[in-house]
Amino acid sequence: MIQPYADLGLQREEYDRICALLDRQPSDAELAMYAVMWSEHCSYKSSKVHLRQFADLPRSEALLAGMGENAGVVEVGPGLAVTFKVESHNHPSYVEPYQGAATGVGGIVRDILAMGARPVAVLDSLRFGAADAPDTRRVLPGVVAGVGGYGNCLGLPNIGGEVVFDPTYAGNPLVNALCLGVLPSERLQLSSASGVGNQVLLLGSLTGRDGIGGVSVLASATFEESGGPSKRPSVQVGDPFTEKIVIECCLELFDRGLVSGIQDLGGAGLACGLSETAAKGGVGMRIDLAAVPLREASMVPLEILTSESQERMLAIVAPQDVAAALAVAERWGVLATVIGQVTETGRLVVDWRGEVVVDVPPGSLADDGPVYSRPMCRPADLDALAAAVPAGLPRPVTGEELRATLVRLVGSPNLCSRRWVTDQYDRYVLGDTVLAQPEDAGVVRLDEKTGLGVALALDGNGRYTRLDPYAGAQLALAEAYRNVAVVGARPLAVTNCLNVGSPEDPAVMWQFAEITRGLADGCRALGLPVTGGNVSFYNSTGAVPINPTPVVGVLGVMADVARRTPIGFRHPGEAVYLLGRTEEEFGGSEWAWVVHQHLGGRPPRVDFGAEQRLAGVCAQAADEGLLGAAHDLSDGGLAQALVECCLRYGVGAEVEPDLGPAADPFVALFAESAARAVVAVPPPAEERLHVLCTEQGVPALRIGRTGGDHLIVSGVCTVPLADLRAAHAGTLPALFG
Amino acid sequence: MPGRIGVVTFPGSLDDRDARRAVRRAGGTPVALWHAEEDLHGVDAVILPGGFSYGDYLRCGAIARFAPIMRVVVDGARDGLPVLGICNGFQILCEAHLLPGALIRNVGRRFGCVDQPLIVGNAATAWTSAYTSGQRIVVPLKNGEGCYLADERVLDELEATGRVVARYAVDDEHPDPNGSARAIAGVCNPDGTVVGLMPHPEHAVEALTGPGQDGLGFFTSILGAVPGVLAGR
Amino acid sequence: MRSRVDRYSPPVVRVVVEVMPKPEILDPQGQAIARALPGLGFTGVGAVRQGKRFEMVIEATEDEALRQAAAMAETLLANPVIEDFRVHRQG
Amino acid sequence: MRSRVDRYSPPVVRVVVEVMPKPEILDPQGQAIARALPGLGFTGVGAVRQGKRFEMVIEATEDEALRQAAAMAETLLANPVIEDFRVHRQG
Ligand SMILES: Nc1ncnc2c1ncn2[C@@H]1O[C@H](COP(=O)(O)OP(=O)(O)O)[C@@H](O)[C@H]1O
Ligand SMILES: [Mg+2]
Repeated sequence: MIQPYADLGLQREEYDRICALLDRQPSDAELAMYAVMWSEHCSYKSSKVHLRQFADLPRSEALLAGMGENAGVVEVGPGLAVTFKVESHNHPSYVEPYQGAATGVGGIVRDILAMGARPVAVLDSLRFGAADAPDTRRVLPGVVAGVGGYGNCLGLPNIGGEVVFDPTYAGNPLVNALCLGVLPSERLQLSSASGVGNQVLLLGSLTGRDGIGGVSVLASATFEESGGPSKRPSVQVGDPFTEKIVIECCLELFDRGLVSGIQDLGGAGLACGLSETAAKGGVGMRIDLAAVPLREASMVPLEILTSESQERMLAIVAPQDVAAALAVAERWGVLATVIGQVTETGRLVVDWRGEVVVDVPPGSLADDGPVYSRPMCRPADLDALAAAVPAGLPRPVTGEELRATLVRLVGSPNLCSRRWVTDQYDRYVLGDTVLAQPEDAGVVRLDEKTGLGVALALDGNGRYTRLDPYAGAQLALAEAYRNVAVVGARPLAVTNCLNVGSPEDPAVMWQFAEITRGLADGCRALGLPVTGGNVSFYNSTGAVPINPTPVVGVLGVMADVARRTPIGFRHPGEAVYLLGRTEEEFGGSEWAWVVHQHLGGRPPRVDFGAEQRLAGVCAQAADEGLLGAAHDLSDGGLAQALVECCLRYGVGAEVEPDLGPAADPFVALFAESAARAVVAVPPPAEERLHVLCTEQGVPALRIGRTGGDHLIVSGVCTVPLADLRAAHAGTLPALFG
Repeated sequence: MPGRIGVVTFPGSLDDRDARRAVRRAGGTPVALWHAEEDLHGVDAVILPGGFSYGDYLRCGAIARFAPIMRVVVDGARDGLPVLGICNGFQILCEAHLLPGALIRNVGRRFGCVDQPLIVGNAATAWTSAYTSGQRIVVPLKNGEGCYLADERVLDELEATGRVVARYAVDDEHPDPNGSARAIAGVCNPDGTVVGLMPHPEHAVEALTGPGQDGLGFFTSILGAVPGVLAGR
Repeated sequence: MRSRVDRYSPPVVRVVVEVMPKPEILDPQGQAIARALPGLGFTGVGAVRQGKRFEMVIEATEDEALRQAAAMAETLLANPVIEDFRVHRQG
Repeated sequence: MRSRVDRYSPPVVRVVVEVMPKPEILDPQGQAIARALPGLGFTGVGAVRQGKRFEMVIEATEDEALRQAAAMAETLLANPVIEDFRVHRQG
């Protein structure tokens, strides 16, 4: 019999390998499991060879668990660790924005839970087509409501993220969600099954026909005989309430030492959970599939095995602990069922109503998937793009032109206030949020007594990465790093989500290789480990791949969160300094895009040494309590940063546009050079700041003073804060209601 | 003996830990109460915290209202036990008919999280004595279903008898957050012992993590009102 | 659950409970829909009200099932302060 | 609004749109209710599903009103990815 391997997304060679591994034709259920486990999504078959660079980075002592686990774990204080990871849910969010985004949050939260951590915060990085495109009006409100609906209902403060508009994402929005968790170091859980005779427990929702998309070919083949339904929903509906009680239940199981291994069930469902836990533990498992509680009784084995029903966890429990574990689940109202046990056979055997439907070595599913070195080729248009430098674009010259440009940029979709979005997110719940939107990084207190806490930022820039993927990835890293540094934290670890087009397109594959190389080199330069991440391929609008978009998350530690530096000017009379060097850098800039719809040239230069020195000054200055405010410079340059500092608390500023080498006020205001920040300093602390900057070799320029209710660029323009506020605040409400 | 204030945890309660912290910061002793137990553990007052009990799936508070603990909370409240319902807790109190009216979806039909200025309407309740009537305070407001409704007769009566505990201060910078009738943010029973409040004072008890400390007064008020504390002073 | 019900077939009734906001009560969702309709080319639509519909399967005789459903509606499914309800057999 | 419609009485039809989650789609709300019922003394209730009910008044002939309502359901009232709908005259 010919099996429909191609309809399942398997290549002929892959199918032959399965037959060889088993020494026979696979059963339907086995074939379905291989198809999902060897898919790009689960096996990372196209990306593996590139991602190795991250694993090869020097490991830091603080790293308790690195790549390969559900999420990396870093120790941040004696006996206290955090775990964090970012993941994409792009395609589901296009099909059904609310549920796609909601289940994206749900999925990453379970990854964090699986490490033994209590989830304590989320961030979300969102990208949509043009702000005024009709489809954006369909997608954005749903995505935002979904991120909020799920996170709010779980009681997780949302402490940061991004909202970016660009036509490149019109048919393919990006929804990347990050979750942060905290755990006592000794509670760290691993996703491996061990202990022959230990019981396999399924916790959480009923298993339904969710997300079995691809393998439904097999299911419908089976169904045609029985006359059952053949159309399968590919959309999953989130149930945050169930996730909330599953979280509380699992945390109690961990605290009482009742589980020896735990794994979340997400992509590829039980197929993935069972084979990975068994393979990691080097053990076998015998599963009675009929014990799995179902939403629809007519489901067949391959559907049960590959169902991606949300809000489920798999726990390995010693026989003597099963009763206690079930009692904990009952107390929280969580459905819990023993579905099998760990065996010494080394094989994953699945029974279904007296019949063996699966009998395979678990490692063949989890580890022996194909690995490809896909062909790569530098995109043909890259030289032309690089040659189209922005130098020739008409620039604002007069004071009035500069004022108009400033106001226009402040109100442009990528630079305007995000409050329409962020007001839909609870930032207060749990009572430990020290900084959240619109600050540069989210800051969460972990220890009320000592004030120990962490800072997190999530950044990316698809335009920079389009122009130069290597530099673009590094700029994303540099920006997230800088955002964490300016609040006063010491950067400690990196996570990332790499969103690109199809790996079968050599040009995309080249971009991907450059991105990973750039990120790995950047992390090496900064001395930071990559603790985990996610790859999302096949992102395109029509036939055109999206601008390659690495989204990078950086986590930093603060010994005392009370010393954080916020972005807003709070007091008049403080000196305003610009730290870092400004160059005439406009390639991929917001100005070129907004004013000229231009994308070309080179992105800003990356200098990790300069980033480190700037970070050193910010951290030291925060420790010494020198700064009234600090804000990093990124999209929109100095002008945008100053506006944000002024609008935060309604305190204006007067600044000199003459920044030495960048004497042109246009360059001074709008260039997007990296490794820069503005800070406000009370006069008595100025001298000390100078000393710090000199010691570290960070250029520091006193550019003005805070105060008043205008932003004044001396000799150029004077803009009332009220005008800036109107421009800044009005854009998203006008677009989205 | 500092006042012992019970905080109920329902499945899906989210701000229970924060309410306990607020009690502690105000100088009281928080006592965790479990929804499935019909036992108040001798507490002096009870807080029903914010969150999404049972996912708020049917109607906010509709399922939590039937939790075993609510039997003793309702009986206690009828006998003078002070009860504060915050957000979801307010919704539960309305569903349980301890307070009049209902909370429906915000007129803007979106969840909103803002630092909300309020005007204290009645500083004589068990939970607001630390304030003065007419005082303006800023407290986080975060909900999707915070639009307070009751029929006109009930509203008139609430106003006439001073049972509007707090109102949203609406001005140019602070638009109406949810469309509540007569900008009502909180109401109380005739004795002023049972208070329902949509905003979250427990998130305004320290400057580091809230918009300020304006919310602390709700917790110091009750500690001043309960017999345990009075006896101790 | 459903299949168990189907398989052993004790008396089983499919019941519908409809819950609507009382006419005098503000209905922000219905209003928002009414406001959105003209923009989508639907004119001539007057008031829109949004309520809830529950479908359930009850193991009981029809009378008993309807009685039970009404009791559920009264205590749980509807809030009498703001909503009215109606119970009927499905079909 | 309604009164205006009544007063000048052009052809006016009361239409109902019922929107229910597709049978194979998870319905957390229905589930939560089903789980709560036994605690309230309602046993013997199998599956519960929660959907929406819209009542509206349309100025048109009956056929035209039903056609319009179906179009509204498709574009605005229901989410065809996860929900089914049914349109009928009220009464
Ligand atoms: N989708 C979102 N979710 C949560 N916070 C967001 C989101 N988008 C933007 N923010 C927050 O809004 C603020 C401004 O965003 P942005 O200008 O992109 O910051 P930056 O340029 O410093 O990275 C930041 O605090 C950011 O974390
Ligand atoms: Mg920033």
